[in-house]
Amino acid sequence: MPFRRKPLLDRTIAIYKKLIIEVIMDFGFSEEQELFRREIREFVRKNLSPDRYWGLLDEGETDEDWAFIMSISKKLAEKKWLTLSWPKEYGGLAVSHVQSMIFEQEVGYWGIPGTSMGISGTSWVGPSLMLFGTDEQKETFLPPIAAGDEDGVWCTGYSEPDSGSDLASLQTFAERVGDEYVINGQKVWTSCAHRARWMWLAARTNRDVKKKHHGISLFLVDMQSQGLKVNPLRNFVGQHFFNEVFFDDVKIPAKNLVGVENKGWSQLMTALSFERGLALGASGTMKRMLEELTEFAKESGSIRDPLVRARLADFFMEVEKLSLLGQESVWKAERGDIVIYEPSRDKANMDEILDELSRFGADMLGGYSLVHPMHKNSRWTRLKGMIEQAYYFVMGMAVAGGTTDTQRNIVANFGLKLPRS
Amino acid sequence: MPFRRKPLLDRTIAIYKKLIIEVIMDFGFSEEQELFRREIREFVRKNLSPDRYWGLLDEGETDEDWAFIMSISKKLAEKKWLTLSWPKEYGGLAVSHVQSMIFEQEVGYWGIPGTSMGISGTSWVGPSLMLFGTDEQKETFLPPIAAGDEDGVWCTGYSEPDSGSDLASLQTFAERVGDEYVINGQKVWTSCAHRARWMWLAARTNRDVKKKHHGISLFLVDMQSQGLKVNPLRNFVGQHFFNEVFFDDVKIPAKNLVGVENKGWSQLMTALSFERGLALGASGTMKRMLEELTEFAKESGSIRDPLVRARLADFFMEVEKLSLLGQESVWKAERGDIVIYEPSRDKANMDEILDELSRFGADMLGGYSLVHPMHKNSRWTRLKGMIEQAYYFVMGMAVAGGTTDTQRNIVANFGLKLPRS
Amino acid sequence: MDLALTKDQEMIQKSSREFFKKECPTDAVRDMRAKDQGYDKKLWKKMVKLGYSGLVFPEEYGGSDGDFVELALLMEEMGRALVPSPFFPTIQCALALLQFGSKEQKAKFLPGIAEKGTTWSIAHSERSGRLNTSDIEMMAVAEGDGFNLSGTKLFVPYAATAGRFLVTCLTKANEEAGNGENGITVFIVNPKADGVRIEGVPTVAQDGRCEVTFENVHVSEIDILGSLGKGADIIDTIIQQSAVLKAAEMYGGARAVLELTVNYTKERKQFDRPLASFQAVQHRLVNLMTEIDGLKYLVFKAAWGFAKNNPDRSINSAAKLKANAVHSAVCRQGMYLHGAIGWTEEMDIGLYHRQTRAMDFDGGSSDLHREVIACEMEKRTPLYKQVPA
Amino acid sequence: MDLALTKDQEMIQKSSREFFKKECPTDAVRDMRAKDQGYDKKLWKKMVKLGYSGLVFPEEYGGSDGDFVELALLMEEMGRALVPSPFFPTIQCALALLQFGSKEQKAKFLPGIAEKGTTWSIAHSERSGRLNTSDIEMMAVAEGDGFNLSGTKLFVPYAATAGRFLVTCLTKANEEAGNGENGITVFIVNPKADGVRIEGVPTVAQDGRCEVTFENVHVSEIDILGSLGKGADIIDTIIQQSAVLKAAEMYGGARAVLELTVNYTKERKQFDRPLASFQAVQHRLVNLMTEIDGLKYLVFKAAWGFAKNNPDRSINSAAKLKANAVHSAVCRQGMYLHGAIGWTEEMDIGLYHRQTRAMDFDGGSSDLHREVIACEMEKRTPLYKQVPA
Repeated sequence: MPFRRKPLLDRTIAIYKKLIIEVIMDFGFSEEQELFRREIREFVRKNLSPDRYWGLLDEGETDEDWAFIMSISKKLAEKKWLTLSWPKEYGGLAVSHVQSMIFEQEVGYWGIPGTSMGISGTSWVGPSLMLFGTDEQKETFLPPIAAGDEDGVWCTGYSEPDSGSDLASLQTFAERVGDEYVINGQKVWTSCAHRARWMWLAARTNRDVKKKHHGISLFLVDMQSQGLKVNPLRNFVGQHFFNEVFFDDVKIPAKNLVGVENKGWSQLMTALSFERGLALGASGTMKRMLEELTEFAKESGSIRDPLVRARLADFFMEVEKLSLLGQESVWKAERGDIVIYEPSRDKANMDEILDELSRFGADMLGGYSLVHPMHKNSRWTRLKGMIEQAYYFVMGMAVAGGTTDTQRNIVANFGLKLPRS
Repeated sequence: MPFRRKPLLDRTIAIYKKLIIEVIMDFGFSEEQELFRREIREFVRKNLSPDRYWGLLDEGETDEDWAFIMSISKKLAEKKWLTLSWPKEYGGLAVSHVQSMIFEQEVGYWGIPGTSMGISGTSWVGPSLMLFGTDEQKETFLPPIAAGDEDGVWCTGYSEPDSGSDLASLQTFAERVGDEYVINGQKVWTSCAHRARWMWLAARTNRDVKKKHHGISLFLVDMQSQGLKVNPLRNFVGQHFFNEVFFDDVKIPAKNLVGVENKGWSQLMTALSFERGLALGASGTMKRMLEELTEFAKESGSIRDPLVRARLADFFMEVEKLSLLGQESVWKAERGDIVIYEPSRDKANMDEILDELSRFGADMLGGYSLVHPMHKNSRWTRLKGMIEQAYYFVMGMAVAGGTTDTQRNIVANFGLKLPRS
Repeated sequence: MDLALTKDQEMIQKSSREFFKKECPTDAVRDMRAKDQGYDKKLWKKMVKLGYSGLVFPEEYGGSDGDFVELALLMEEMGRALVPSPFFPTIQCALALLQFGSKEQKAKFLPGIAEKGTTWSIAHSERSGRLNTSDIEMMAVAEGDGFNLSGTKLFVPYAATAGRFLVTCLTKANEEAGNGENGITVFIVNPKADGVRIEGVPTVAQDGRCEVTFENVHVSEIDILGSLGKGADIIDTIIQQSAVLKAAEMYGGARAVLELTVNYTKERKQFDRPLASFQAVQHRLVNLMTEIDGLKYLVFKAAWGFAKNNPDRSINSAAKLKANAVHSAVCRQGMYLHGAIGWTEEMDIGLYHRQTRAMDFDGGSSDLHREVIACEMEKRTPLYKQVPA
Repeated sequence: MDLALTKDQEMIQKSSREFFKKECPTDAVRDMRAKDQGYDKKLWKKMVKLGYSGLVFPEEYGGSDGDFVELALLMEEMGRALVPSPFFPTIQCALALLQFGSKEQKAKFLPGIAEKGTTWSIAHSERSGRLNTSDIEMMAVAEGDGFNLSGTKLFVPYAATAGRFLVTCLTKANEEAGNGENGITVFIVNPKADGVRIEGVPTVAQDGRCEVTFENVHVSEIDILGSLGKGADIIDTIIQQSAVLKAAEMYGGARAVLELTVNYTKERKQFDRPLASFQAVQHRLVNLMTEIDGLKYLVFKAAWGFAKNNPDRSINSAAKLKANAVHSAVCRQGMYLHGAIGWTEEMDIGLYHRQTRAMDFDGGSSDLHREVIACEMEKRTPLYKQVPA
C-alpha cells in the first residue's frame, strides 16, 4: 500500500496543503487559550507577592495565612475560575478539558492558593453532587463553593486508622435512626478538617456484607455538629495539615445522605477519578522549582559545573515528559475516551521525580537546605523554602493520594492487563 | 557503665597497648597471605598475555582457546590451586577461607581462565562428592579434577525448559532398571556441556510425591553415553556457552547415583551453597574494569570531565562496598558461622552494579562500544572488549545464578525475616 | 492541542507497519544483518518505490511533500520492525541538502535519493568516537579549484554502498581564525574518488559501519555544502533533526520490546503462577511502560516542532536523551525478564538489544544532548522573572 | 582479616548503647531539640564523665587512649539514639588539636575537653554553604602580635554554647602568594572575644546552628593552629576524619530506621496481609539493607585505617559518599513505607529524617567526596600496569 501522494496532490493540492499545515498532531494552543493563560498570569501579578510560594502543600500555618487564602478564593470565584469546568447552571464556565489543564498548570507553576475550597470542594464534592445529589443538596451546597465562601470549604473523610490504602475496609458507622443518621467512629489524615465547614464523609451503613466494598455510603456532615471533634495531627516538622476527626453519636439529617444507601463505593470511586489533574499541577510546580534552581545556579556560579548542568538537563526532560503524559489524559478526556490507568501511572512517576528533584535541589543549596521549611522569612531561606518543603513533604504526598506501589498495581492491572499479584 | 580505662591502664599498661595495636577490627592481611597474592600475580605474568582478558564468561570460542584454557588448568593443578580449599587427602591445600578469597579476588581481577574445571568440577562436584560420594566415586572422580585433566571437566544438568528459577519442578526422569538407571528428558542452558567429560545431573526418580522437592536424585553421567546429545544454544550475539542436552534412554551404572535415591534435593541445595564466592570474583573483575576505564579516561582526556570523575568515584565506592560484603561472608565462614542470605544479597547487588558499570563504560567508549565483543583483535576494540562483553552478558549472568528477584526474595525471608510474599 | 494523528499520518503509519510486517519479518532481519553490507538491496528498492526515501522532499525533487511527523512515524515503524537499511544516514544527509544545499546541489542529488534510492552516509566522527564537532581533526587543504581532504572517519554507517558522503573537515582558512567550532566545512564526497579507502568495522549491530580513510582526496569547491567554514551549524542541525528521528526509531523498538516482554511474562509460569503476577515483575514493566509512553510524546512534540518550522532545541534533545535511557533499559530489563531464553539467538528480543549501543551513538549521546538542554536553560529568562509584554 | 570487635570495642559499644537507651530515649530527644541550644547540658556532662569527650586523647591530657574504631563505634551509637549534643564538632576540633596543635595548645585545651567538657565548634563554611576551602572569603589581617579577623561564618554547629571556635581565614601574607588554597590559616578563637556576634539559624534538625559574625576580632599569633598559611591541610584532615565519624553516626541512624521500618511493615496489615509480605515492599527493604550492610564495612574499614595510622583517602570519602546516599534513602523510603503515620510527630522515624540534610552537610557533601576519590583514582597506577617489585 504505497502512500506516494502525487496523484492525490495533482487533484486536490490546495486542500491538501491546508490539511498539512493545520491538522498535524498538534501540541500547540489556540489564541483564546493563550489569552486565558496570560489572564491567569495577570491575576497572579496583581494578587500574589513574588516573595512567597504557596504551592507544595503550603495551606497556610496561621489564621492570617488562611484569611489570605480565602481572599484569593473569593477573587478566583469572581472570575468563575474556582468552577472553571462546572456547567454554567451551577455557576461554572463549562470550559474544555484543555482550558482546565492550562489553569492547573498555571496553578502549579505560580502556586496559586485557595483553588480547591478546602481539600475537595471544587474538585470532587461539587462534581459528585451534580451527579448523585438531590436538587436540594445541589441548591444548598454548590453555590457557597462556587462563590468561594467560608461555608463552601470542605474536607474529606475517607482514611481511617486501620484502613491505609485499603479504603474499603473503613469502619466508621452511620446508623439510620428515624430521619437522622447517627455516626460513630474515627477518621484520620483529614486535611483541612480544622478549616472546613463541611465534611464529605464515607461511612459504613451495613456491616453484614460479603464484600467489604458493599455497605458503604456517602454523607454531607456539618463540621459544627455536636459530638464531632477535630484533633490536629502535626507532622514531623511541626506543620499542621492533617487532623484526626472523632465522631461520638454525631447526628445528621437523613437528607444529607448522598445518592443511594450502601451504594457509596461506586460514587466514591467516581469522586476519586475526578482527581485527574495531579500530574498537571505537579509538573507546573516542578517546572517552577527547576527554573528557580537554574537561577540559583546562575547566581551562585554553579551553573558552570558540568554535574549541575547534566542534572538540570535530566530534570528538564523528566518534567517535560510528565507534563506531556498529563496532557495525554486531558486529550483523551477531551475526545471522550475513558481515562483509567493513566492518572495512576503519572502519579507514581510524579512522586519519583519530585523526590529526586527535591533531593538534587537540596544538594545544590548545600548548607541552606538545613533551614526549617516553616521559617520562610529567615534570611537564610533560599527559593522561598520550596526545596525543603518538597524534600520533606514528598513522602506525605506520595502517601496522600494512595501509595506509589498501589498506583503501580493499578497500572499493571489496567494498563498492561497483567494478572493480579 | 563507664569505660574510662585509667585504672586498667595503671595495672597492665604494656599488655593493654599491645592489645590495641594488634587486635582491632582488622581489614588487613597477614604476610603469608600477601605473599600468596604476589605468587598468583607472578603466575599471571608468566602464563597470561596482557592482551586478552579471559574473565566475564569468556570460556573461549575456538578449540585453540579451549586448549589454552586446559593448559592453564594443568598449571594451576601443579600448584594445587585448582583445589586450594580441598582437604589434603584429596589433593588439596586445605587453605583458610581468607586465602581462598584472595585467590577468587585475583582470578576475577586478572581473569584467570580454567579455574573451575568446566563449570562445576572444582566448585561443587568435588566438594559434594567428598560429602555424599562413595569411596569408589571419590577415588574415580576427584583425582582428574584435582589434576586439571580433560577427564575432570564437568558440566551441571539442573535447568530444564520449563523449570526456570523453580529448580524443583524438573522433569527429566531416571528409572532404575536392574543395576542401571535409564534417563530420559532434556536439560537446557547447560554451560560447557560441549567441553565436559562428565555431567553432574539432577533428575527425578519418583513422580508420586506430594512436594515436588522430594523424588529428586543426583547422578554422575558420562557425556559420551549413548543416547546423549548435546546441541549448542548460541546466544544473541552468536557466542556459544550454553547447550541443550537430550537424554534418550541414556543408561548409566547404578553406582553413579550420588548419595541416597530421592534425597537429592538437600544434596543439591548443599552444592548450590558452595557457590559463595561470586561477589568476590565479580568485585575483582569490576575493580579491573574500573581501573581500565580510568586509564582510558586518562588517555582520552575525558578524566578532566567532572561527570566522568563523579561516576568513576561512585563506582569505586560501589565496588569497594561489594568487595567488603563478600569479605563479610568469608569472615563469617572462617569463624564457623553459617552464611545464609548473604550470598543472595551480594549476588543481587553485584548484578546491578555490573549492569550500571558496563553501561557507563559503554557510554565512555562512545563509538568504540559498537564493536562486536567477539572480535577481540579488531583494531577498534578497546579494553580487550571487556566492556561490551559485560554489557551484553550481565543479564545472562543475572539469570544464570538465579534471577536477581529470586535472590531478593531469599534475603527478604532469611535476612530480614519477612513473611513470604 | 490535539494529539490525534491526521488521516495522512495514520495512513503512513498503517501502510508502513503492514509493509514491514510482510517484507521484513525477524528471520529476514537476521539474514539481512548477516550480509556484508548489512541490509537487503531488494527491500531497499521497494522502500524507495513506496516513496519512503523522498517522503519529505518537495515535489519538484521527486518527493511527496510529507512533513516531519510523518517521517518520525516511518522511523517508528522501522524501529519496531528492526528494518536494516541505509534509510537513516541517507535522510540525515538529505535533510541537510534540503536546508543548506544550493539549488544546483538539490537538483543534482535529491531526485536520485527519492527516485533511484541512491544512499548517502555521513562521515563525521573520528578517533574520539563522539559526534562533538570540537573533536574533528581531519583537515581539508585548499588546492586548485577546491580542497584536498585527508584523515580518517570512524563508524560511518552503511558506507560501503553509499553513493555519496557528507564529510566534515577543518578548513585551513578558518583554523587560522583560531576558532575550531567555526573552522568546519562540510563536503560532498564521492566514495569512488581517488584516495578513499573503506573498511568494515565488525559491530554487534551488524549495521554496515565502516572506517573511511581519506588520503589527499580532491573535492571541488562546488561540492561544499553551505558555505566554507560554516559547517558547525550544519552539523548542529543534522544532529538536532537526526536526534528526533533516531528517538522515533528507538521509541518503536522500545514499544516492541515491551510488548514482547509483557506477552512472555504473561505466558511463562514460575512457581506455578504466571511470571507477570509477581509484583516485582509488574512494577518493572509499569515503570518501563511509563517511560516509553513519555518518550512517545517527547518524540512527537519535537517532530511537531520541525513540522511547524519552529523546532525546540530542548525538546529535540530531551527526546534523544530519554530514548537513550529507555531503549537500553527496556532491552536490558526485557532480557532479564525473559530469563535465559531471552539470551538465545532464536528470540527476537536479542535483535533489539544488539542495536542499543548503535542507537545511543547515532543522533548523539546523552552527554551531548544534556549539554544542549543545559545551554538552553541557561539562556532562558525564567517565566516568573519575565515582565509581561 | 578479622572483622570481629575487640573486647574493648565491644565494651564501648555495649555500654554506650545502654547508656543512651536509658538517658536519651526519643521523648528526651524531642525535648532537647526544642531547647535553644539544641541539647541538654546535663546529658552532656554525663557523657563527659563517662570519658566520651576524651576517649581518644592520650592519658596525659585526661583521655583514655582509645582508638579511632572505638570513636566510630561511639558515633554509631549516638546516631542510633539520635543523641543531640556538641560531641561531633568538639571532637572534630579536638582531633585537629591533637594532630596539629603545639604542645602548649594541647596542654591548655585538651584536658578542658576531656575533663570539663568544654565544647568546641568549627566556623568554616561561609555564604557558599559548602565546605570547600576554595570558598573561604573571610580575611585575617596581621596586626600587632596577631591578626584581626573579619567575616561571616554560616551553619556553625552548637556555636552558642561553644567554649572555643576553630576559624578558617585567608591570611594576607599568603593571599599575596596568589594561591588561595594555601593562603588559609586556622585560628583558635574565644567566642567571648570582642567583635564576635552569634545568631541562631532555625534549622529543621534543631541542631544549634548559628551564623557567627566576626568584626575585627583580634587573635594572638599563639592561637594559630599549625602554621600560618597551612590551614588547607588542616581542613582537609578534619574533613577526612569527620567524614568517617559522621558516616559512622549515619550508619547507626540508618540501621535504626531500617529496624523501625521492618518492624512496622511486619505489624501493619493492608488488604488483609502484612505490608511486609508485598514483594515491592520486601525488595525495597532488601535493597536498603544491602546498602546499610555495605556502609557498615566502608565506615569501619576507614576507621581501621585511622586506627592503624594509615588512613585511606578513597575509603574515607567512599564511606561518607555512601552514607549520604543511604541515610537519606532509608529515611525517605522508611517514611514512605510507614505511610501517613510516619509523617506524624509522634513517630520516631521523623526524628531521623529531620537530620538528613545536616548529616549530608557535616563531614562533606557527596560532590566534595567524589572529587577526593576521583583524584586518588587519577593518581594511582593501576595494578595491571604495575611492575612487580
